[in-house]
Amino acid sequence: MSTTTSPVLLEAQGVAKHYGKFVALGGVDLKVRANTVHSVIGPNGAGKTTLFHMLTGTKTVSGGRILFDGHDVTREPDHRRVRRGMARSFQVTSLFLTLPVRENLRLAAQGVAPAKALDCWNAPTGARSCADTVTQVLERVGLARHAGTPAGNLSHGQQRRLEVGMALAARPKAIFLDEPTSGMGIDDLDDMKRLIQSLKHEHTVVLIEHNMGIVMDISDTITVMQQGRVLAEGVPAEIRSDERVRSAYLGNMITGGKA
Amino acid sequence: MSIYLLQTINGIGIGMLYFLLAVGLSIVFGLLRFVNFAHGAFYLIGAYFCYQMTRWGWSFWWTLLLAPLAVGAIGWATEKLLLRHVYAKPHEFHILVTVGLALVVQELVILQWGPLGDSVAVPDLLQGVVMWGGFVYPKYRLFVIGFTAVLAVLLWWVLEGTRLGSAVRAGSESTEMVSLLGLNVFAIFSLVFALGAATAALAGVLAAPIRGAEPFMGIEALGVAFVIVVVGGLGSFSGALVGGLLIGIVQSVMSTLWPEGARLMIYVAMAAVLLLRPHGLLGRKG
Amino acid sequence: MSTTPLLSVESVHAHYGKSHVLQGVSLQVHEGELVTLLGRNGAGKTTTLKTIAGVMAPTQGQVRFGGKPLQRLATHQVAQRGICLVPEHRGIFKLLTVEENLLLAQRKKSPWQLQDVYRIFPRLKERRTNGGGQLSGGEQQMLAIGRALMNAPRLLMLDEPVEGLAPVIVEEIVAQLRTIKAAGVTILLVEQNLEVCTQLADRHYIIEQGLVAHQATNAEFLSDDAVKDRYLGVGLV
Amino acid sequence: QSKDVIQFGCPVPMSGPFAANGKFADLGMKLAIEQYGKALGRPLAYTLLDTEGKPATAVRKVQEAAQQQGARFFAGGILSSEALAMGKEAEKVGGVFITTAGADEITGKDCNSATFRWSVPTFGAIEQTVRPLVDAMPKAKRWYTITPQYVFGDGLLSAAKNIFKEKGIEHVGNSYHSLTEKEFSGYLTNAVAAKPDVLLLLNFGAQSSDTLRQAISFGMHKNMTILIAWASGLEQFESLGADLCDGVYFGAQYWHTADAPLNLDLVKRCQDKFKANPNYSLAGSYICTKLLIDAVIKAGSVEQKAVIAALDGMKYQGLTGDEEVRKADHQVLKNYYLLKGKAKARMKNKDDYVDVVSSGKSFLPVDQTGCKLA
Amino acid sequence: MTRHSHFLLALAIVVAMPLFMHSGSLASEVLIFALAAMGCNLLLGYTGLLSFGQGIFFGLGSYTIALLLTRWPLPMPLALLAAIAMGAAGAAIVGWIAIRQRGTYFVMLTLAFAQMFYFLAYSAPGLTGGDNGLLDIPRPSLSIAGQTLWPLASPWQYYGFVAVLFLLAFWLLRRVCDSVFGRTLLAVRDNEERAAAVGYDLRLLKLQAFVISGAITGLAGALHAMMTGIAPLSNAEYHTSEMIIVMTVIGGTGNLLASVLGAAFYVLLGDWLSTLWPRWLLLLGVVLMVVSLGLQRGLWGLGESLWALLRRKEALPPAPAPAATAPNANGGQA
Ligand SMILES: Nc1ncnc2c1ncn2[C@@H]1O[C@H](COP(=O)(O)OP(=O)(O)OP(=O)(O)O)[C@@H](O)[C@H]1O
Ligand SMILES: Nc1ncnc2c1ncn2[C@@H]1O[C@H](COP(=O)(O)OP(=O)(O)OP(=O)(O)O)[C@@H](O)[C@H]1O
Ligand SMILES: [Mg+2]
Ligand SMILES: [Mg+2]
Repeated sequence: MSTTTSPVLLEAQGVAKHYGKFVALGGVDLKVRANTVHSVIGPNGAGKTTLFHMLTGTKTVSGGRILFDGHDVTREPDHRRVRRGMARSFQVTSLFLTLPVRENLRLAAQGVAPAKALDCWNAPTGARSCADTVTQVLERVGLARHAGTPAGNLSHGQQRRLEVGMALAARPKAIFLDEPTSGMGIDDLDDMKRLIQSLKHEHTVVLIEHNMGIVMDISDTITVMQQGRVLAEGVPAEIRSDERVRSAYLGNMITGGKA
Repeated sequence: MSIYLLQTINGIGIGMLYFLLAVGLSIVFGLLRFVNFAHGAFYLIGAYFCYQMTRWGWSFWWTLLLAPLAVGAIGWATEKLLLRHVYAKPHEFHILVTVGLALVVQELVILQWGPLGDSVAVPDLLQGVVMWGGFVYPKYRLFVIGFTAVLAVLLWWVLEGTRLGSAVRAGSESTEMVSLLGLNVFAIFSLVFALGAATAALAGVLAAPIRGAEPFMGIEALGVAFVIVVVGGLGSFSGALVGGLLIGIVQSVMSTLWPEGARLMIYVAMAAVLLLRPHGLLGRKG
Repeated sequence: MSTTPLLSVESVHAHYGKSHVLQGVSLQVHEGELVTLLGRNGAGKTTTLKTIAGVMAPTQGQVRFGGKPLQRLATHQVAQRGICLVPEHRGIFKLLTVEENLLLAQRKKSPWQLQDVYRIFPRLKERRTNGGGQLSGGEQQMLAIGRALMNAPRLLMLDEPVEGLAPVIVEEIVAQLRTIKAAGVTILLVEQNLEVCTQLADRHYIIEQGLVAHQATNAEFLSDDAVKDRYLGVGLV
Repeated sequence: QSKDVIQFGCPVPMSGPFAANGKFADLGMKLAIEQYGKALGRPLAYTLLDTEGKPATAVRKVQEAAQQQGARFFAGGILSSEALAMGKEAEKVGGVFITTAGADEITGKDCNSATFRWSVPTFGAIEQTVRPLVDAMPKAKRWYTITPQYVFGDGLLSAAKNIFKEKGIEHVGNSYHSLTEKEFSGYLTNAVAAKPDVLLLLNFGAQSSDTLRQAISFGMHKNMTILIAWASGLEQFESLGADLCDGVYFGAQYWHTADAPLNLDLVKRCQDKFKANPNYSLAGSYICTKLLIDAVIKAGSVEQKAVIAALDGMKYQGLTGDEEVRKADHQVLKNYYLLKGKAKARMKNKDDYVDVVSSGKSFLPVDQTGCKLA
Repeated sequence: MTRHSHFLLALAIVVAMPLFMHSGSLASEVLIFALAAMGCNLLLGYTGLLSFGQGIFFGLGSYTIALLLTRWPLPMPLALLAAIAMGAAGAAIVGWIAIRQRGTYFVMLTLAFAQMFYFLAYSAPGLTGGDNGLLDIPRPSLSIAGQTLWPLASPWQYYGFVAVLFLLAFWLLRRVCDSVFGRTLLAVRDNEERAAAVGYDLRLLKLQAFVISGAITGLAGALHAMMTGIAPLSNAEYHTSEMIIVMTVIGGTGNLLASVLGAAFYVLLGDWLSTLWPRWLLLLGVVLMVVSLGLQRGLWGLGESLWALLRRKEALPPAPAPAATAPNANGGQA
């Protein structure tokens, strides 16, 4: 794999987050190379989601720097970072519940050029409807049949897929997926795995996931976090055999997948 | 004594009454997540019950006990008959129904007692003033401060120290989850709403000897109560206390500093607090 | 098993507005059993649990608990009879601290008290004064289960309890569910993680488009790849 | 309704904080209309228009009544703002409007040909209350005022200040407050600290009642004299109760014991019909309506111009004795009363709250009112 | 229903009102408050912002036109434009600060601003006339180069003028609501966190919604001032904001025509009830409670359900609720 050769797209330097006295992130360094799948794993509460919040700008950092695509984005709000090519999915499903699936995706696609959203004259038709992107994403996440259904009426699993679709629709350089498979049916896991794997041709994927079956199979690099710090980093094989990771996180791998 | 010290003491007196007026609004908000525009109406009924009962020759002290109980019962019934059916609807509907309720109560009061206001005598025991140096202060207002303080402690214990309190806050987030734990969330709602109404009525009873009973006192009281609740933090018990005292003192001190602007300053204070501390002085996030 | 089942769902139908989601689901759970409910996304698993818990009213059919019908009971009344649901979105109270969340569910007669929950989930003890809204996803899941235990359930219904949990915690929870089961609590489990299911369950129901399409004991299920493939799409390559 | 009817309008607040005034004003107009029944051989009728105390609503309702019912004669307008606005509108729709509101602009800088005013302006109210009191209490040299901050309050205040200056009285302080204020303890604390001999309240209605109530709870009636310059009379005493009124001075536009033939007649009619004495709102509305009807009869026409001409300079036996409509500014010249509350024990009947201390007429000369009628 | 049919319905209402109503002022008031309610709806129904500040913009509009037509005389159309601009500017300021807050705090903050504006207006009598308000606002005819195009003196003439402006505003607002912007607002209403995460600058979007809403409310305020000839302090009262919100909610949110319906219902009902009984507010209160208890989506929702029922029974000609309410509410007194 070209893992070690491709350029670094995203770099975090000593990123920290404090909630009052509580240190959620205690200085995390991370380098994500372009067109790879970079997984972040770790026990519950290790700070993975918090790290995502920092990287995508959902919340502000308490310390450290974030470089994306050659720019220092540490102080930029989330909507700016979207324009630079970041998109994310949420661990806790977050959709436009009363709007149809198609409209959810259109809005996500349109978010890359948010200035257009201030257009109060033209209806979102023709070129403004992002129809191609939306149709593609609908196919990709398997919701074509539900394109007209309000997102709030989808089942949990369907909502999870839409959640991933929302990130895809922005056609980002880097896509951040926070537990995309949680709540997905067993039959969908393989689909999702294939989907994520295929993403790295066009995007860079940063993935949080507890399903080792997926993580171990598709990751180019894995970063293991514990208590707000990086515990280990390496290729899947290294991580699996790391004793510290095993005791802190993997256990006996009853869910360890087939890999 | 300096005039500002006098005004501060007076401000505390006003503030305690304000606290009582606002605390019910605050807990009801904390529970139902909606702004109860009918809160002033309960204050209004409280004052008129006090007027009516004292006119029947009952002692003020009985009134102080019975009027809040009666209004609490009305609040309880209102919640069951009316508000329960709009919980599931958006905020606008909550406002609509309570605005309607406030109108109905106000007009019923006019029908029953006429559009003119009426006075309520200060109970004999508390007539007259206390003098400190050059400062006079009505005994009755002192009593209000003391009484409200005791009540505040009591309420604080009920709301923060008991399981009822957690159930109330939990219910404000998800009624479904609370009932999944086997608690009758609707009974809790009724109870708390009744409590809110009763505190408002109590404020009405206490205010009646100071301000009389008058059909439009509810609207004015509501405006003040909103400000206090917002300044203190929505749903926060101690916030209502701090907010009430702050607004009372601001109002009182401003009546010396810049009397014309006393009212304006209340709202300026509120906007300032909201900009600096978006969730109010003691409000919780969420 | 000829005794009356603890829980019996009798051809229950349920609707969301016009969409007919449950089309006659029937199932039984006996005292002390651990039964799973499997099925693809949108099959109606969650809806079934909701109908049992009284969150949704069935449009047809009925649910019996301990032989008595639960019809027209409010959710809290159902809960008071000993049915406790841990919903898929966990339902943590954000404004309450971890400990307040637990205490709210506390019942005096429950064999699981605060200290027991903290023993099972030490992480919760560490974060006991934190607001529920500040917990990580996994911590919330632990809290939800702990809270349910303090509610002294006779029937514990878990909707995807290990979703989003670290493998070590999953192991932990599996172990704990075993203990809970051993303590005599009947469990109805909805879970996508087959490994977890097969480790724990006595029996399985597979639900498809609002109907029970298949049922099997654990042993039967384990040996029947065709069923797994057909209903769950487990590509057993 | 037949074209024949002469339509009157009674635009008053029936809802909102001034609903009480509206309620009695309605009775007053009804009494007058029923008493006459017909004018110029045509039946009289009136419509009650609820202004809700809002000028915009008042104007719209006047427009509507004029358009739909052909109403041309309006008596009402309790609040200054609504009265001013309706005066303008009445002129536009070709009608005539008489009011009892407090704003001096009605017969001052905003006067117009179609608008008349029965109530005594602020100047006269102060002249007939502050001056007699100053004369009666030469030792009371320190006065404190509490004033609502708007034109009406300022009118009263400046008239009072003139007298203070003239009589060498020390004005030891003034507290302005807004029109929505209910809590006066702060202002009263100021007042107590200034140690005045007289507390002069220049607010009116519920606000003056609240101020008085709170002043008495501060024990102020014990060590100073309290004067409410613009009280509403009977209705206010009823709402305050005799205990609070005892020893307090009030200025009033009308008092039902006034010894004037028309008043005796009105009192009798009210007693017959409502078993009650007329209060200011009722009496004001009655006399305004009566003036309009009399003018219509005198003019022999319902034309705006003719009726105005008939009213101009009209002299008549009014509720307060001899009254006159001053042609130059359309102000009615009438008495204003200084009343003093008495102890409950001394009350001879349930409405006998006060003794009349004095009464008289004081009006600014026309050239000082600012009114220029075309 | 398509966007054209909505516009046609609005047109039908405008044309129908003179046929059923006796008072041009009342009819004008309906349209004027319909404008204000539509402005409110853009915030409430499309953006999810319950603004108690609408009275500010209404008041600003009326003060502006009053000053520009009396003190610093300007041609009327220009003065109207200025009132719109003032409404927009006021909304920009209030919005800029208020949109930092969400939910109930937002409601409360706008309420605080409304009260502040009231007291400011109250204590600046030099500019606003204080409690008396500004009087003697003329209603000059619409003229170009001395040539009178459209006299506005009589109530019905004025109604025509208001109606044209109303239709124009309705058409423009519909465009706004159907535009990319309007659709994005719906997303903001649904889920702010996600909207920000997919790239939208919430502040900018909300601010723009506020400004549009303020402009249209300012227009309504100006038209109202011209109608009554006064710009009273009570226009700036909290009560005005409350009334605008009540109209919007009664009508139904998320649909402009519903606001027209709500305004018509509220204005006509109030006008009618107030002739029935002095304690008519009691009846109004009952109506408000019934609407909030019984109607999920306001009167518009009710109308839609009835319409669906009718359509199922037989293909009747369109008789939707708005046109039907107007004559009824008024007919009682005529
Ligand atoms: N707003 C907050 N205030 C205080 N503590 C917080 C807050 N948000 C998160 N935390 C704490 O920070 C820690 C890290 O949380 P985070 O959500 O990043 O975990 P995670 O690694 O994503 O876990 P999981 O796998 O369970 O989702 C947790 O212990 C959580 O309780
Ligand atoms: N609130 C709702 N309104 C309308 N339809 C709904 C709603 N919730 C669920 N549905 C529909 O009902 C069906 C069953 O949903 P349910 O949540 O029971 O599925 P599930 O088996 O739990 O799926 P998952 O594994 O994805 O959680 C789905 O097709 C879903 O689209
Ligand atoms: Mg996480
Ligand atoms: Mg489910």
